[in-house]
Amino acid sequence: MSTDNQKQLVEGTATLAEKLQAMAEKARELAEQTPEILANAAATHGDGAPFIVTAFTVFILACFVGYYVVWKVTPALHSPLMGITNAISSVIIVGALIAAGPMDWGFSKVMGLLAVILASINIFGGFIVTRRMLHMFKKKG
Amino acid sequence: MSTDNQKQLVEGTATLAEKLQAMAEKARELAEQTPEILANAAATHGDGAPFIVTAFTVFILACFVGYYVVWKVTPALHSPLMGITNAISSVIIVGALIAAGPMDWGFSKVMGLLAVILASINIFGGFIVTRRMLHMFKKKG
Amino acid sequence: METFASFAYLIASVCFIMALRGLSSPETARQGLMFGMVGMGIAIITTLMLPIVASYFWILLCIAIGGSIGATIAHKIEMTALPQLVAAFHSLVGLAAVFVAVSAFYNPEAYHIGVFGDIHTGSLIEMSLGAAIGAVTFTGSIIAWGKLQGTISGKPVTFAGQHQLNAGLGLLMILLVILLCATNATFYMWAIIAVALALGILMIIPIGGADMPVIVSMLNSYSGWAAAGIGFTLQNNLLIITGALVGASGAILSYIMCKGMNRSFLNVLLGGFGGEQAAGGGGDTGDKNAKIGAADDAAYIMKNASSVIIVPGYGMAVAQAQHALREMADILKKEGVTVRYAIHPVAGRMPGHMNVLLAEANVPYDEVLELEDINRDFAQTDVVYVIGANDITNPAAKNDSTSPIYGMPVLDVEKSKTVLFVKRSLGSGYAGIDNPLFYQDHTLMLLGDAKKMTEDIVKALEE
Amino acid sequence: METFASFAYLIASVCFIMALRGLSSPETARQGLMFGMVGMGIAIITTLMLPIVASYFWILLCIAIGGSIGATIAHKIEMTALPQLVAAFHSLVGLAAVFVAVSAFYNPEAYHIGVFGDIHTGSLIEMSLGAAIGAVTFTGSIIAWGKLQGTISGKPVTFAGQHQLNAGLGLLMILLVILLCATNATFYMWAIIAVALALGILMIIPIGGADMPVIVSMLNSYSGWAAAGIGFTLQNNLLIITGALVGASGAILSYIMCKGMNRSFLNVLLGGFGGEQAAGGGGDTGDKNAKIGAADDAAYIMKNASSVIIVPGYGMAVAQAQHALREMADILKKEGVTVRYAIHPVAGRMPGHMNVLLAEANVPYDEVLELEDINRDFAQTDVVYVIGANDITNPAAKNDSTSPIYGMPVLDVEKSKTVLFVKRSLGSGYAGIDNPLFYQDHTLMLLGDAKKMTEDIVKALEE
Ligand SMILES: NC(=O)c1ccc[n+]([C@@H]2O[C@H](COP(=O)([O-])OP(=O)(O)OC[C@H]3O[C@@H](n4cnc5c(N)ncnc54)[C@H](OP(=O)(O)O)[C@@H]3O)[C@@H](O)[C@H]2O)c1
Ligand SMILES: NC(=O)c1ccc[n+]([C@@H]2O[C@H](COP(=O)([O-])OP(=O)(O)OC[C@H]3O[C@@H](n4cnc5c(N)ncnc54)[C@H](OP(=O)(O)O)[C@@H]3O)[C@@H](O)[C@H]2O)c1
Repeated sequence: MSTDNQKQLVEGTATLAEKLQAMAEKARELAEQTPEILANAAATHGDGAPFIVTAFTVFILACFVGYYVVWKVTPALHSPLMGITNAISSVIIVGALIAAGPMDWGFSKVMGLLAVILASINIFGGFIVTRRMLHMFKKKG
Repeated sequence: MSTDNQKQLVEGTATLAEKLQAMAEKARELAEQTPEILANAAATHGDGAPFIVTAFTVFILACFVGYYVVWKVTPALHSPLMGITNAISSVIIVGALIAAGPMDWGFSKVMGLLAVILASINIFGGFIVTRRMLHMFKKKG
Repeated sequence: METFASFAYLIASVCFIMALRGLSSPETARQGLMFGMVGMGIAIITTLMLPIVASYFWILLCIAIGGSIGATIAHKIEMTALPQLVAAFHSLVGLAAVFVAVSAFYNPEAYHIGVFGDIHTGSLIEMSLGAAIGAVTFTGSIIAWGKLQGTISGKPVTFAGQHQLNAGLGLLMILLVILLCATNATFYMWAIIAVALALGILMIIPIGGADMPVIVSMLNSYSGWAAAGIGFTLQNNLLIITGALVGASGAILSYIMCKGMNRSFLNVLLGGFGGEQAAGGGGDTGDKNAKIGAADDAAYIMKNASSVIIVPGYGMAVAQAQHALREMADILKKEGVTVRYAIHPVAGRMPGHMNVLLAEANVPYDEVLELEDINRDFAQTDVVYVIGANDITNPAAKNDSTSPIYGMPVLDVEKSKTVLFVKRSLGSGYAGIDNPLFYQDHTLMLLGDAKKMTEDIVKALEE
Repeated sequence: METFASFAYLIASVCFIMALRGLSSPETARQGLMFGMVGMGIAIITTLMLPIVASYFWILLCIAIGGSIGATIAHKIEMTALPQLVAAFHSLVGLAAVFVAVSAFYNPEAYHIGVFGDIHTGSLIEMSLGAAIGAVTFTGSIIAWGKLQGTISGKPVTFAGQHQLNAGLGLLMILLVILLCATNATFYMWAIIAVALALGILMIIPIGGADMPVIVSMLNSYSGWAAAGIGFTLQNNLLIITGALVGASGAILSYIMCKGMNRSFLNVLLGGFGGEQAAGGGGDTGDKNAKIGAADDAAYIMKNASSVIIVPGYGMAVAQAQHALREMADILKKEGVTVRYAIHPVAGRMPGHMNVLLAEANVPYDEVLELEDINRDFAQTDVVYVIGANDITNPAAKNDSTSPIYGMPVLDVEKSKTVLFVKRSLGSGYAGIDNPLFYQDHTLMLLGDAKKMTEDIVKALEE
């Protein structure tokens, strides 16, 4: 019985140790997950609102600003307006640069570089053509 | 020896169990901390920008919107404009309500309730007086 | 829940924007007001539904108390007392902002900005800024209210070293904010508030009573910025947006008034301008002669005119003559006379003051025209009926470069065939300067209270 | 660093707002352009400084390549080819958006939105939306470019079941987005792009060439919304704000054009309107007689007039007659004739088209007036010189309720004493309807190319 008992105890201890290890692993996992949880949580801001809500707030306000600013543009300058908005809509070059940024090559980087070219055409083309238009508008005399 | 052994084993198991519990507690603590870490992390959003930057973005855009919206108000309605802005500036009642919200009394809650009274006077007073003004503006005939 | 709340707050913000947008024309204004009320309702209900708000009884009681006080005041107030009322209301917003900042300071956990005694520095700065602006708004508005109501003398109170004192207090405040951030001690919080309260009084007391409208607007603007500051502390976009809207509104109205008076904002703020009505000017009538007329003469002249423009000013508000004026206009219109009203941007004592009073007397708003829309028509007008206005018609603003109001836009009433001036004396107006129009050949002075005189004219017309 | 970048992006956003704000008057427009360029510079440099952007060589090379292509095109292009150019540029923005979305899909780690094969659902939706809108913008703009350039026939291409097909493709797209979110499979991403490319073609092909300006603006708006969508994915406020600005701008311009043509946006989108120039109308001249004149007659009439209003239209752009026109105006002005230009909101083939062409010919912009500012003056004008315009002068829009352009605001040229019409035939304009003005007594038709005719008039005037 004592040997049995011993065996049982030993076995019990072993399982305990195993469980312990499992638990420790879980704890480590939890600890490891924390940054990830953080990363997820990072999508929310202080008020507990996820990024999407703040982003949406920014979006709505920007729409109001756009509405007022554009209605104030004098009709005579509607063509330059198209030129400028064309140029600034190429601000997605920001996304393209991030894609093209990493050191190592890959499909994603190639796509990014292509986007950089396209956006650059637009930026330079759009601003220059607008400048050409605006330089023509002169006051009397 | 066998009893000794047994005792040792039992003791070993006990310490193991204790350690296990300690670990479990730590894990629980970690789990408990997570929301706090989250709360801290929450002050930043996905892009890594702290709340203050996004808030500032919102603020700047709102200033633009305010600028355009207010300039569009017809001069004849400048008095009602003062009435309405007076009423809506009492939106700090939101902060007052949070201060007055908790179950248990305290200095902070009393301050909050006082602020609720003041803001309410303004909200009702401001909107009603504006309504009185606006109701007087009539079209010919 | 948090996401839901944030979305609800966003909707409330949009409602507030739409509310101001509605004021772009009288047709949409009432709809705008609805938006404002709905937005406020959404904001309050959403906040009440937040988990942190657990006890309702006292809150609802306080809203009920505040609401009934506000509603009673708003229903009872005379339309002529509007400028004071707005000032009084602003003082409340200011005080509420102070209370919120203080309770956030004592219970920062509720707003997730740290624990008592260890609040994030950024939040501390925002909080003390909110409290300071709120406190300045509070006492400043009380002084403004007093000056407008007449409880406090409208005379500018100036003393030596005034601006130095204010600057010193301002520096002290900055120092206190730094100390507060460093120590988190409650003492500094209260000290900041105390200094701000004093500053509010000291800043407004040297400014003349008639400049109060600009000050009220400025304080309106401040209350907005205070709300925005607290919005940063509470990380609440609704407060930030609304604060910015209100801030912009107050700033723009101040700007419009300053431009209407052709004075710089700084000039107003430094104070010392204007005092009791008709302080000077009235005396040097010496060699000049004004033609004094009676109600009968005025009635006869207007009856035989084909077009009349009425120019109301502060005196009409004081005398509450708007109803009598509308009656007079009605009779004239029945006689076939074209009657219109010309409103100067700073006529009266607050922006849009005249418009509200005329609207109160049921004058249709399409007969009421702004300066730039009607100024050219004076030359083709037979009679201008100036009632209780003075500075806004003074041609010295156009042709006397030494005049303190030189450069201020004025209504060209002198271009019409006959000018009738209703006021109690040949004294000057708010700017305290003489008006050469009184002594012109085609001007007839109708001396007397604006309401009484207009009623007499109505009687004469009815005969 | 991240905070710094966010602040820099905020400054760039404000620059873009100021850029559009500058366009509110020609005086501030160049300053606005500066703001735009500075903003873009800040945005690019800030991004390059982000830690994730590690390799510079290829990036700078690509910017240099793209920049020189763009600069060359922009310098070489004729001002008359502007509408096409804008369309072509839009197609590039669209394609760039697709590329960015794709690379975000293949390398989501770079944007912190998950790992390849396991991207957050929200980001997937935003990403596929951005890609889809980008793809539609790409092919749609190419078609628009082709139709404006003349490479593709301007005739609306319609076939049975067209709208059903488009609706079906739209539904398919929604299905694909759902599948993409469920499986994260690359196939669906590419399928979405393919469907969107097809949709871009199919949506624009049924729309007539002359409606392309509205479409170009609409696509401009789309490219803005695509940028905003990608801004949501990248959690970048700069992209969101700029996208909203561009989106609003395109939408408002489309709205203005539709209102100027008195058509609903839906009516434009459904297509089938308008085709080759002068498709119909020209035939039924039957019993009506138009007075045909020569350059000498026109020169004589204008020389003896005291005021002339020039109404330019699409024909002036086609003939590049703006320089000759300016010369003519100069001579007339020297003879003491008042010369002004009247611009209809939809004259030509893009908003502000006429203004740019006149500015190119050095016409001072204060002589160029918008419809609402000049329309009342036609009655007091001796001669109206309509050059290459047609629909925008057609009185049928005012008095013939059966006309397809009924309700469209038009220039009241018929109220002047004499109307001179420069065009190549008695054919109709873009709307394909007859213009009763040609057959009026006080109208003189000057048939011929706009440039040639104007030069002849200049010669006749110089003699
Ligand atoms: N509206 C604003 O927002 C605002 C803001 C800041 C400053 N202000 C200033 O306020 C002034 C407004 O010009 P204003 O022409 O309306 O007013 P004003 O120049 O102050 O003239 C008002 C005139 O009304 C007369 N009056 C007073 N009570 C009267 C009564 N019961 N019956 C008849 N007449 C009476 C006074 O003359 P008697 O004493 O002879 O009767 C006085 O000359 C401007 O100088 C402006 O700069 C306005
Ligand atoms: N601006 C925009 O943004 C926009 C957008 C969408 C639609 N549209 C539409 O475009 C039209 C604009 O009106 P519009 O009056 O400017 O143009 P229009 O009605 O299309 O008339 C242009 C006229 O110019 C003549 N023309 C063409 N080439 C010429 C040449 N080389 N020399 C002389 N004449 C020439 C044509 O007549 P002949 O063939 O007889 O020479 C034609 O009748 C409106 O119907 C509007 O709805 C404009």
